[in-house]
Amino acid sequence: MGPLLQVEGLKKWFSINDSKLFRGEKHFVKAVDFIDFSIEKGETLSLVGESGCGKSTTGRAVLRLIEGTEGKVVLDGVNLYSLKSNELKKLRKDMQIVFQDPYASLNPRLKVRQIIEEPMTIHTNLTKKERTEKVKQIMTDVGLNIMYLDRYPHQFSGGQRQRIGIARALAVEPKLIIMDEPVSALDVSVQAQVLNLIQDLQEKYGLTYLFITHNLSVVKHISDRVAVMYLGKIVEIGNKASFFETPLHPYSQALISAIPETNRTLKRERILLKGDIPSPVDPPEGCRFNTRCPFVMDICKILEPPLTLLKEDHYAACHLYTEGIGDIGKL
Amino acid sequence: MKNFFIKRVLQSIPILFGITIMTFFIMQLAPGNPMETMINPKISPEEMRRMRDSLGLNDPIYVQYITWMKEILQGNLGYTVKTGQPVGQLILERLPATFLLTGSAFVMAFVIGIPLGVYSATHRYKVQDYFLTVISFVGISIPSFFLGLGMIFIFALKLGWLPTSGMVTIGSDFTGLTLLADYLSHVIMPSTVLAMPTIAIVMRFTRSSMLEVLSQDYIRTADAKGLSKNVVYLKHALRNALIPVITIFGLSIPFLFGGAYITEYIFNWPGMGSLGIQSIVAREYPVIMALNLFTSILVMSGNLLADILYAWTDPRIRY
Amino acid sequence: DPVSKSEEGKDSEAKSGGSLTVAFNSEPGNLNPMVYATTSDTNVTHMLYDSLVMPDEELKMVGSLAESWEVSEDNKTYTFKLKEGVKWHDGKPFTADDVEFNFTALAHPDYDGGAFWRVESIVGAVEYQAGKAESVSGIEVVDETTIKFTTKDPAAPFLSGLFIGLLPKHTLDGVNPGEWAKHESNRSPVGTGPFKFTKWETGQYIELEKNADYFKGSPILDKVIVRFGDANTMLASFISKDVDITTVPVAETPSVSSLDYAELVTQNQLSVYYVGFNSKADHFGDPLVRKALAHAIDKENIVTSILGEYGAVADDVFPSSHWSHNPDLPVYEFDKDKSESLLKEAGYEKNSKGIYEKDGKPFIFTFEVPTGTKEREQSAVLLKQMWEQIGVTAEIRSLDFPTLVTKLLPKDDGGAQRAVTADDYSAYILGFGIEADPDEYRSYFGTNYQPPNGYNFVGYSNADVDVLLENQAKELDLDKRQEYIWEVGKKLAEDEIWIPLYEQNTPHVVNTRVKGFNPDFRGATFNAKEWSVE
Amino acid sequence: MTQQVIWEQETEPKSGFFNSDAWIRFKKNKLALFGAIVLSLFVLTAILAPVLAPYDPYISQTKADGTFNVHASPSAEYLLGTDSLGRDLLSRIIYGSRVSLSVAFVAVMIATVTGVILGMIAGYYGKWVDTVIMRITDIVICFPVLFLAISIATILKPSIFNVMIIIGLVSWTTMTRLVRGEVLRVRETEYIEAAKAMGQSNILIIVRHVLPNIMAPIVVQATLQTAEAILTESALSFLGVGVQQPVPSWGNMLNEATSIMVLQFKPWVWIPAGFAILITILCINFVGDGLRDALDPKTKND
Amino acid sequence: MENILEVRNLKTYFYTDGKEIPAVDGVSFEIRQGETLGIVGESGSGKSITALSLLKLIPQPPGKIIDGEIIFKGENILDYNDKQMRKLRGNQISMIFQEPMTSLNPVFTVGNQIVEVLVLHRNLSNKQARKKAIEMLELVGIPLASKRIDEYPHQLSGGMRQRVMIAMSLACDPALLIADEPTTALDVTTQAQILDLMNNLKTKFNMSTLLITHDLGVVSESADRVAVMYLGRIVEYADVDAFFENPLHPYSIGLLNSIPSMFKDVNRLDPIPGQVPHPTELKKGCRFQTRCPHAMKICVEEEPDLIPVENKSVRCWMYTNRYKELEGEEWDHYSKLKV
Ligand SMILES: Nc1ncnc2c1ncn2[C@@H]1O[C@H](COP(=O)(O)OP(=O)(O)OP(=O)(O)O)[C@@H](O)[C@H]1O
Ligand SMILES: Nc1ncnc2c1ncn2[C@@H]1O[C@H](COP(=O)(O)OP(=O)(O)OP(=O)(O)O)[C@@H](O)[C@H]1O
Ligand SMILES: [Mg+2]
Ligand SMILES: [Mg+2]
Repeated sequence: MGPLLQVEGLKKWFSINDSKLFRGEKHFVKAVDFIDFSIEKGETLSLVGESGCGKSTTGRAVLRLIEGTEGKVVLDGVNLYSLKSNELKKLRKDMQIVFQDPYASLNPRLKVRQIIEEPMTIHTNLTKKERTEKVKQIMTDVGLNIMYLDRYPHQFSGGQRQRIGIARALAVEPKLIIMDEPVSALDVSVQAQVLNLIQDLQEKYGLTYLFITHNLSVVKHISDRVAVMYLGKIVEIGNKASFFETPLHPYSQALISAIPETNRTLKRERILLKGDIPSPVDPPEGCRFNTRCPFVMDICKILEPPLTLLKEDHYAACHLYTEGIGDIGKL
Repeated sequence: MKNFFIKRVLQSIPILFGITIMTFFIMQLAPGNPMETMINPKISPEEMRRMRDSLGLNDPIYVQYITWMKEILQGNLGYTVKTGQPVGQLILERLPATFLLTGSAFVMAFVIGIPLGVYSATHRYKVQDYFLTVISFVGISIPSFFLGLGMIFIFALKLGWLPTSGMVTIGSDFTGLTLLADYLSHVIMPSTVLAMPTIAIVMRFTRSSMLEVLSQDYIRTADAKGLSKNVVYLKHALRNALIPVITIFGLSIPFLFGGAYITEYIFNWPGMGSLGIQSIVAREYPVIMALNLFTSILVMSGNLLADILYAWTDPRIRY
Repeated sequence: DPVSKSEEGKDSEAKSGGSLTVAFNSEPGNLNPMVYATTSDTNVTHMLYDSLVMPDEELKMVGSLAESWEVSEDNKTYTFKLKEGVKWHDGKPFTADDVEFNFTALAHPDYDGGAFWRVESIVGAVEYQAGKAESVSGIEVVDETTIKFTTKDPAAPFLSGLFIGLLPKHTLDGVNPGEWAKHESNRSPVGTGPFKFTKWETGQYIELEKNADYFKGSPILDKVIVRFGDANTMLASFISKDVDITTVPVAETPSVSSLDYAELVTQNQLSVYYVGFNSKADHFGDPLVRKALAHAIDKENIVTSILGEYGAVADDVFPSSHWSHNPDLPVYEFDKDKSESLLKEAGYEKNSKGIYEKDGKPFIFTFEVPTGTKEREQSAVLLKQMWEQIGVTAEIRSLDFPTLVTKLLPKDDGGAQRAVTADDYSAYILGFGIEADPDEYRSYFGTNYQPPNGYNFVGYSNADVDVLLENQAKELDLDKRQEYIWEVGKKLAEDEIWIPLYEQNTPHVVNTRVKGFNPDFRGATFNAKEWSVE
Repeated sequence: MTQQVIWEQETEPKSGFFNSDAWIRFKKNKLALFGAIVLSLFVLTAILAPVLAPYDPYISQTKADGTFNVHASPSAEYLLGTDSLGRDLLSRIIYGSRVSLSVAFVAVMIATVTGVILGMIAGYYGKWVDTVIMRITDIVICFPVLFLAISIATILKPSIFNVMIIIGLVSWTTMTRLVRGEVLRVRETEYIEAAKAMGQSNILIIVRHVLPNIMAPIVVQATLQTAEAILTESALSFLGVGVQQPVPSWGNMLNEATSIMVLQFKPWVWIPAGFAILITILCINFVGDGLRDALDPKTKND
Repeated sequence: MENILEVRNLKTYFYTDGKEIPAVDGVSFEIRQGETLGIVGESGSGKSITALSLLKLIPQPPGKIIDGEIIFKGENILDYNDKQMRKLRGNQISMIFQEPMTSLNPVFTVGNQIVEVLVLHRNLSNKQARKKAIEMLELVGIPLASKRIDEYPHQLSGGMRQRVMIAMSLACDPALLIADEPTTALDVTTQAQILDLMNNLKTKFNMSTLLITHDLGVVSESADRVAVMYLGRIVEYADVDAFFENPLHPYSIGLLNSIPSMFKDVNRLDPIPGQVPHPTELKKGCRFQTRCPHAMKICVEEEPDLIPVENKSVRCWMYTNRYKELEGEEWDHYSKLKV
């Protein structure tokens, strides 16, 4: 059996309406630009990158919540991009999403019961009673007191709301859950609670996660594999151990080194990147990272490096490792 | 910016078109035509028929519409049915008066409304704020015809401070400053009446916009810089607070023109509003349609102006 | 007596000059008397133009621009001798050519200003209008100061039809009468009248100055300003002394009566307000029913409550101060019992709700009330109450005048006029008046004048009345004509197809500094020449 | 499962309207509360009109001599005097509240329903549907309200019902724009995305998720439009195309007072109607303002 | 080293809905010349209110400084009038806020906003101020400063804006810089840049800094001393090295255990249970009692003082003699909370 999720050549360009009325030029935000990755069943793939690099867009395009411009998303053998909208609706049972903002992602006018029940009413034929039973069970699973069945979201704290969001995602027993920064908005102590929960649920239900975040410590803690995005491209993808031991892409190295650490015994050399992330409307030629890369070479400004398998289950897209150009010995 | 401008103008063409169609439609549905306001036993029905024919009133609607549009596109707004006056001229004669009235009302609305709104916002929870709030609601709540008549009664008849109606003192031969003073004394009451609800709305809007802005982070930044309250309010806050108020610019234009119908009527103001009322009563289609076209163009230019102002005050918007 | 005479003389001498502002409620559409003259137009044009003949206070025609005239034996030919030395405001002389020009134009095929009826009876007018003739053969210029009109048949209203302001040939010569409406002279007129046009500020006022060379003698005032605006506003302007003369709504008269510089002057309008019925509609075909409704009306009370001293009860459809009014007519007293017994006689029974019904149809009808005249609207409300008292329900439907017209003169789908049916309307309230000649009633009551051929929208048909109406139109002898018309009035009252309600006079308020303001049915400004100010 | 600890709130939040946050916030706004109370009184008056009115508002009162008792000044017999046709003004004010309030209410219902439906469609479906609806709205907005109202009034014969329709027809545009804007805002929220992600149908998304969340601005706007509707009705009455005699509405009663004579000599004719309008609109505005604050999620305390 | 700022028993309360919210409730600390004090704590613990109190920028109503002393350079600025305060703000004490996106006025160019402070406090002419502003922008590492000075905030990236904020706050050479979560809204790579910049500038200007953050990593790397706040109180106050070596308060320990570490592999995190209660909910006892694994009866009944333990100060009964006396009398409040 292949991977649970297989994404091939996914691309999402947003066209921006500008006022160049008579010029006929169209401009695009190349939010996601031709990416490939796959997730095995029961695995957690983390997608990291800086703000605006296209993580959320990837997540949404994978679920076809926004239509990808190009590409293929195969979930459990079915290409989502070949389905008609009603077929897709049926398949939504298998894939769910949890959002970053615990305040915005729950309809403030619905009770917790209704929120968690809703996917069931769409996808199952359970009776009202059965549904209520199930809601109670899920609430217990995510650590919510079943006494709160009839409360509204605003009567909960951020952490509890995030639990409700997770419970909603779980309600129809999906195969894949996309977690779009589920803990970024939470305080550290609550974040830890929710991370634990996410892990526990994965064990219990054998869930597969696409975990989107910008927090590398969280990535390190939770994922099996890690993909690093930069300006709409995946620049490095590999299993966690290998990735954190030897990050290959200079960008990944910079990212890791930039995390402030409480462990004061370890003094690290910090790689400070220059400047800011360029605009996705017109990204740099060649390697997209070349404007900020400490190791930039001439070739980087011309040729875009392909994502290459460099170690076992560890790919990177960087000319440093292209034979004859960089120094492969660095590995 | 230029492109934006051109685009907006082009966009308004279908709207204008729609306006002409809608006006025409309404006018066609209205029972009666100008001839019927002239019913007279001495004019035989046969003659009436002839007259209708010669005015094209017996043509199918779409033919009438096309004929009318053709003329409009050639810059000819037609002639009044009953009296044969050129509509374009009629409106042009009325235009300055309406501009004077709505213009002064417009200026009043913003010149009075904005400072009061700012004052109210910066005195939130204080007596002054509550007072202004109630006053502004009263301003919104008074029917304009009533306010108008009341003002005439008090300021013109009882106190004798202001002329009762009209735009100039008839038979006077003022020039220069005295003429200006004469205009002012005539315009002050009608424009106050016309502006009243808008003053109140601008004030309420400025107030809430100001309150919103005052809770923004950059105001805290300005405070943290050690700037005085006045600089914070009038430089940092007001400039931002005015941005949403600009939308009222655009919206208030049809409102003021609509209000002018009644205000002009009450104050015998020789503008387009009183012409409008007369024309509707007399079923003078060409006038009504031309008036409509005119106000619509004004309204749209007003909105365009508001957009431009928007871009001007808000550097985040660049078209 | 000599004292008062000398005083009068002193008055006019000493007070000569000055300017006066008179206000009306609407602005003239144009100042061409040949193009749809409305009251607001004639209020101004009366001061600018003269007509060939004009009515005197008793509505008899007397000469104006005509010095004198003779009627031939067969009552068909009128020879007018014109006044000499009359000049247009621009100095050009007025001649018989001007007269011919005006009346020929009215028959021009393209003319559509609504005054063709004035020349319709002239020989050749119809032919000329149809394009079958080069000129109107019945109009003949004899010499510079003599002109002759020939009618096909003796036509009683013909003379009064000549009461229309005359335009100068030299400004309009060569202009197709169909285009007159658009001609610029409408807004910068030249006439022969007592005042000359000086300026027109749209929406504000029209200014006239005196014509010192006026052939009937120079006016006293130097300047007359005509303003227009809403009645209340104009009243306010009067109070603030910006306006010298204005009409006041009846209800407003108390507000000026206390002013020491105000004087109320009444203008008789020769008009009667009435309720009309669609004789084809349910209930109203039966004269008994109409009479029953008439008996239910307390006209006296309406007049005292609404009009006070500016109104009078009317029992005749002809205005009481006009010679056509017959003082001896059937009168329907206010008598509710009589009403009810008449209804019963007509076959009506009171139903459980206290409303009369016949053949299962309750007596409920829609009462069309045009907006625009406050007193009329108020009367309608009172009428409704009065009819309710006898068990008849009128549902008031307010509508503006043009809309009411679409009901009275209905059109078919193609836009052509058609006959009135039972469904078009039931009853309405309106005012009607004599403008120049009672012949106007023919179109309202003649059987042949039912829509689409006339204004008999009540569908009245009475062979006797038809004959009488046709006869009076041909009768030039006033006494005989009066007899015919009195008979018409009597028949109409017997059938009560219209219920006359009241006559309403227009109050004007006049600043006491104004002397000589004396409006009558001919118009408020008819004697502007005599006005003066202190 | 590891320990999951939830901080237990001591009291269960009470449910029901009078315990809702919105009501608690609303209650605190004294002006709004005052407005709500006065309005309720007015509504009550309207409902109980037949009980409260001392006379039939349609009947001209007569004097002993049988003539109509017109323009009688206030007295023990006629508390607020009589009008130009001798009808009891107090009774007419009371009945007028029925007419004015129901005209305003129905008109606003029409405007609201139209506006909400169009705005929702435009905002939710976007694309050409949006373009078409919004262009039409733009067109209607270009017409000054009164002009449009008078024009339509000439098409439809004046009657209470048509006055409702007219006011409704000229005032839906604001609502449409508002609703569209709100829908666009809500459409972007994550809970709508979540609903889409779970495969919910468009209709149910609109009904369950969009509509309830834009109710607050709709309610506020509708409230404020009610005030406007009362004003528009009175303006139409002034121009003679509003509610027609003999039916009393505050608008046409005030219109009767638009006379120098009445202003000057008979204040009892205009003061009650004028104040009825003024106070109602004032109160509606107070309530609307209060609702705005009470329903605004931004002012929601956490 | 002398104390540039001493805060004694600062209490800032809010009054809303008739309730009293003790947002900052008796906070004391001091900052020495050239030193960085880090304040950490979860959301709602009163960090920002503490910072705003120092500049007397508490929105009033609903807030009010009801007690305490803020001694800046030897003077209690709580006695200052408005005018004196304005002279201080942006000049002696300046502030950087969390959101670089919203903290700059969108309708003025960044140059304009920097020039404004200089003109106000340094009496420079516009021209001189502009020159100085460009210098400042260069100093904070904005390339092409003379061009960027005329740009509007929205034309700059988040990191750039935060640099502008820093340039603006340093323009008048303040004695104390208050930075309220200056990097929280930024990406890690940008955060690293900004922290680096701040560290450099601090040494360069020998400036005292109050650094507010909820990221213990940031404190560890940038502060000299640290104060941990919980519900309006400082619960632990220590030198950074000592703190991270051996945190004492159960809350500090819990915080450190909640953070997934880059250098330790743990299978499960060990979070503090529950969440921060609302400040109005606690009437007596230790504020951390509801989440403390060591809570006892005394914790519920009486609130401990901030007491010196080793080289730190801690607000916890565990480190008192009374606790030792009471040992064994463990209270089961905590177990009650388990679901
Ligand atoms: N609907 C849209 N229209 C146009 N551009 C968009 C749209 N949605 C996202 N973008 C752009 O696409 C790019 C990627 O956005 P995305 O939300 O995927 O980033 P992200 O990695 O999730 O960032 P963050 O960490 O801030 O959530 C950004 O530049 C964003 O501005
Ligand atoms: N304007 C206000 N009105 C009422 N309470 C307020 C107000 N501002 C702050 N508070 C309360 O004061 C307490 C402390 O808030 P503060 O902003 O200092 O927290 P913080 O530690 O800065 O949190 P964060 O990390 O979220 O910025 C909070 O409980 C908050 O509810
Ligand atoms: Mg994202
Ligand atoms: Mg904070």
